[in-house]
Amino acid sequence: MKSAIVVFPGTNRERDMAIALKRVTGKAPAMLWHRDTSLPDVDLVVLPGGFSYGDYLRCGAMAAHSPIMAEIRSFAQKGGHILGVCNGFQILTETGLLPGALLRNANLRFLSQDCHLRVERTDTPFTHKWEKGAVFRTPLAHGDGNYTADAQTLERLEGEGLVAFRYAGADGTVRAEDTTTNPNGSINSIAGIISENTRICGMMPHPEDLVDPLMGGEDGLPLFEGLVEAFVR
Amino acid sequence: MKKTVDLSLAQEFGLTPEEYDRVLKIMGRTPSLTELGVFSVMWSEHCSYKSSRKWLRTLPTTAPWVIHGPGENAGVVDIGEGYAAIFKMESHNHPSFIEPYQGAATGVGGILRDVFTMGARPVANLNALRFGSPETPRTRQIIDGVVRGIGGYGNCVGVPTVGGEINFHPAYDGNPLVNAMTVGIARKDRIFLSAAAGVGNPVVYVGSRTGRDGIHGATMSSAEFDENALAKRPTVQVGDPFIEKLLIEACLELMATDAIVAIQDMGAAGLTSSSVEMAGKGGVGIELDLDAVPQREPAMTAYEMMLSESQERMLIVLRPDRTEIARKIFEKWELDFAVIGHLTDTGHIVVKHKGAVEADIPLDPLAEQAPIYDRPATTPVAPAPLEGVHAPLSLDAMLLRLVGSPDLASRAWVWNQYDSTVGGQTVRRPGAADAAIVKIEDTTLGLALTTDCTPRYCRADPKTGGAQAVAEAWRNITATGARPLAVTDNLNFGNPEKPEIMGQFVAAIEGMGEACRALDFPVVSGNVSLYNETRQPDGSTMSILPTPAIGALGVLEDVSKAIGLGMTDGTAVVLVGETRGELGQSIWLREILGREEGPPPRVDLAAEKRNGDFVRAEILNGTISACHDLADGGILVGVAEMVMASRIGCELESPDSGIRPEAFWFGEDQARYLVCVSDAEDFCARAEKAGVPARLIGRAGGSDLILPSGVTISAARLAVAHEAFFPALMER
Amino acid sequence: MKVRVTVMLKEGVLDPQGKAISHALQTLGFPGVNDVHVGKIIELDIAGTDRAAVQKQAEDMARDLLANLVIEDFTVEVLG
Amino acid sequence: MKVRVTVMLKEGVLDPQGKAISHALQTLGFPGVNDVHVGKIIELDIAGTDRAAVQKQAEDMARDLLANLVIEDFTVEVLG
Ligand SMILES: Nc1ncnc2c1ncn2[C@@H]1O[C@H](COP(=O)(O)OP(=O)(O)O)[C@@H](O)[C@H]1O
Ligand SMILES: [Mg+2]
Repeated sequence: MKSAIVVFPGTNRERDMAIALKRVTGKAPAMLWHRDTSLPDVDLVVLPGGFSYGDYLRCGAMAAHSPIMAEIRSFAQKGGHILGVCNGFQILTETGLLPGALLRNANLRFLSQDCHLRVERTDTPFTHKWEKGAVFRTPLAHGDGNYTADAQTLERLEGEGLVAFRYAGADGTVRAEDTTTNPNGSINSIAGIISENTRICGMMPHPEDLVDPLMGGEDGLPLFEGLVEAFVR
Repeated sequence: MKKTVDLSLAQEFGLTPEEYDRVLKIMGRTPSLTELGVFSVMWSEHCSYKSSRKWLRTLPTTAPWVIHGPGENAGVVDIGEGYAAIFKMESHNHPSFIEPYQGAATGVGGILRDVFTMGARPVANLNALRFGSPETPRTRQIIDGVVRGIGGYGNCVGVPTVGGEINFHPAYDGNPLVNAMTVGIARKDRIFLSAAAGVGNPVVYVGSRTGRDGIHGATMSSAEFDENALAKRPTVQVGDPFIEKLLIEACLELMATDAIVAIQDMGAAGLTSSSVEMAGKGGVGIELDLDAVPQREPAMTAYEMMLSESQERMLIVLRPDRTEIARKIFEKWELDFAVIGHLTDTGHIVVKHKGAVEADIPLDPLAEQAPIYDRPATTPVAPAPLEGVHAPLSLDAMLLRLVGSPDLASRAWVWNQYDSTVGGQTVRRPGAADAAIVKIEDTTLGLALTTDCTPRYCRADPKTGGAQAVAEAWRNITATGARPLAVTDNLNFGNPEKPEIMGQFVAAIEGMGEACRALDFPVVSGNVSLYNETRQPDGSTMSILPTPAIGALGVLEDVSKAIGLGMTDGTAVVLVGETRGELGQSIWLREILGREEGPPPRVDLAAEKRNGDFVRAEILNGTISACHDLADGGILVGVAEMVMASRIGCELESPDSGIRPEAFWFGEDQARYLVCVSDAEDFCARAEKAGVPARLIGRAGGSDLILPSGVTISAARLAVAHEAFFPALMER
Repeated sequence: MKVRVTVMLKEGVLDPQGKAISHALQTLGFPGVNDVHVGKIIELDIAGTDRAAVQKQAEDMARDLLANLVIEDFTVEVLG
Repeated sequence: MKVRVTVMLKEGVLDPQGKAISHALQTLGFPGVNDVHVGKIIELDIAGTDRAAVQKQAEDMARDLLANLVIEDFTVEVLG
């Protein structure tokens, strides 16, 4: 799998992501600059976490207008695979590549803790290493992760099975009203979604920060291993 | 503002009549307003260390692994494999009282700059916080703002906040303490210093523009607080962590070239202290053209620019033929870059603005004739022995009360607002071990990091308290398996012009120095914050508890050997170290009996070293699976913390120690650890051989803490008591 | 010309900040406060003299960047 | 009565948001934009019929909670 990571001014989890990608591919991903106007030949583009442009105005709003996003849009149109994590997810919604928006966490505080995700769909390049309904642990770290969408969009997401991950208890129960299992207040406990063609995935938590037993576990690894398998070529 | 320079203006600026006299002698004339400003900030307590320097010099600062001790922007130690760790702690106490969010945020920003200015990529932040009584609404506001501010800045710049400490005491009601620590990593042959060199070399300004922020911040932070403090609000600085993040990346990119001769952050007293210190240290002169300074506000005067404390700025002396390379890097990161002067051979700082010379000061006398005071100090009175102590409640009731008390309750509410995993190198997050563990990318090395101080001990007996703070930091690092290397400190005290406060200061340093020497644990950087007092409405002043906060760093050659503090199932729990049952100044005494009395626990540095070296060796040999050092709350609280961290229970044995139960279980004797081992007999035999007291006290297993009496408390129940305090206080 | 763009959350979008302020006002002893909404104001100086053109330009900026129309509405006032 | 409280940073206080937005607008192809300032708007419904009393109450709220007077100024408009 050939991968690339986009760095915006204020991005700060590009190194974490590079470590995770290198771990499964054996090679360092290409690092792209927000002002680049072309993409290298890659299978996967990752928009990593951080505070692009300080997250001033709205998280991801200014990064969504970076020169490189025009390239990423056409990469998406050509069926390219894109993973947006945390700030990357916010950027994907701001560009309209994924629907909905991310509001301030319901408790109005930055949250940095482990959470559990239930895998809702397993026929995608991002999730096929898990069993449907599997639950895994992953860190999250964000101030604006409260996913929302209008009723129509929500209906479509749920109806077409575009919810990839939901916040859950360790036992897999999903309770949207309960902050111990749905920490940021996301609607329907939505933690990650995918595009209709299943090639664009956005999620708030950070599986890339849990890919090494030294750091407390490898629970996030299946996502990256799954991607590599999807691209054997 | 009044513009005539005279004694009364000098006094307004914080200079004494004698100091102003000295200014007149050095200048041979009445100084200009800008010159007076330069003298007043350079001679402020904050920049000149005039009350503390004599005593700071007594601290041990060398060891074979120390690369740079005090005197640089931060301390530098060799951690092996060609790497150096660079670290320092700094206070932002007064700003955090006035505007908690921005005060704390800019505190984090400032200490980050001190570290990356030396060439290090920051890899961890910690903080040491002291707040007033939790009951007052103002305390809650301050906690809320400080925690948001530390998170707001650290999370955005992408440096994980991995540790810290928090205490509450009414003595901090009008004067909270916010001490922030940053640790960075550099190749040890790529360290950047601040001494300027090369007459004619360009002096370059990078980062954010200069506004009228925090003018006279340095002199304000050295002034006692009174009820007018809130009127001084316009001096508050606002931080921009986004710009800081760009500045880190741009500086590190520039540091990978050979363009830099010297570099220094603009901290307190901004352009003044950075230019004066860089030129002074290099023994050269410096000429600044303020017209070239990037400015945020119109019509700024020379005085305002020289004293502004606008954040996120750096001063760099470049090789002249590398100026364009440097400019390109800062343009890429969209930061301001301006050549604002050059080095000269005059030995003077000359400041020009709009064609006029606004300041022309000889640097040597400015530094060499800076006031140094040997202030009168009274020896602290030894506390009376503790008497008349009895336990009013059952052991389990006292334990539940203690684990939920403000100083011992879970801090998860706080650290869950700090990004502790960004960077992907955090091996032990807050709460998982006695020191945080951060791996050094691309190596097997790990750093162990902690901050410690027990102010109630320091008030009762400053010397013992100073030693205890160092010993506890050393013990916390040891408990993870790491080798303690060096210390940074943040000495927070009251008004040094009062002999009893100066006495606390002198005694605390004496204790720290003894401990550092005995433990081979030199001080490589630090910060002093004095005048931490609040004038009360009735005219009296209230001083904070003497708080010499210690930040410490240790190293693990193989980070995979680091252990945490959670109980490991099926192991024997062994107590290492001697227990006499010292309840003086204990948390138990304060929380259960409402008394703050007696002497603090004795600090036996030889025992500390012996016990710690033994425990560390055992950890590295793989015979210890979990370890927790004993401090606040003593043995029973220590056991409960291990149980809560793992949700694995422990069945305790009856001590048969000849010590009263409350003293045995809650005494705060030093130099002790609880360890989980698979073979207690073997372990205790090895301990005995090493001259280290060790005894089996229980077995880990199940999910309940079982007291010797048979009373059972589930891990879950302990956790509920432990975790309630902060949410109940802050989310009401 | 000076322009003020006001951005508010759309009707029906959860406004946790508004809720928190409303709660805090109650506990501070300000009863009788209802329906708190929090929004953003962005004041800009736009080069130009033609009011309508400036208005149009500000609306474009709001649509493109200043507001997220999925969750927010905006209004533009040219202050002159 | 409907009340609008507008909170802006004081003159001279660094406005990181405004700076970043102004910068973004330039690169987005909106030249000629200067001096961007970002503030907060809080709309409330306050029980009462006496305009002056409501105004006064809103000012108290702004001072106590809505604005941080250390770095911010506020204005209150009673919209009726
Ligand atoms: N309490 C202390 N112990 C040891 N060194 C100290 C102490 N206080 C200050 N220093 C050292 O003095 C120097 C100046 O410190 P400081 O004025 O805080 O630096 P900065 O200009 O970066 O703010 C630094 O090298 C610092 O490490
Ligand atoms: Mg410095």
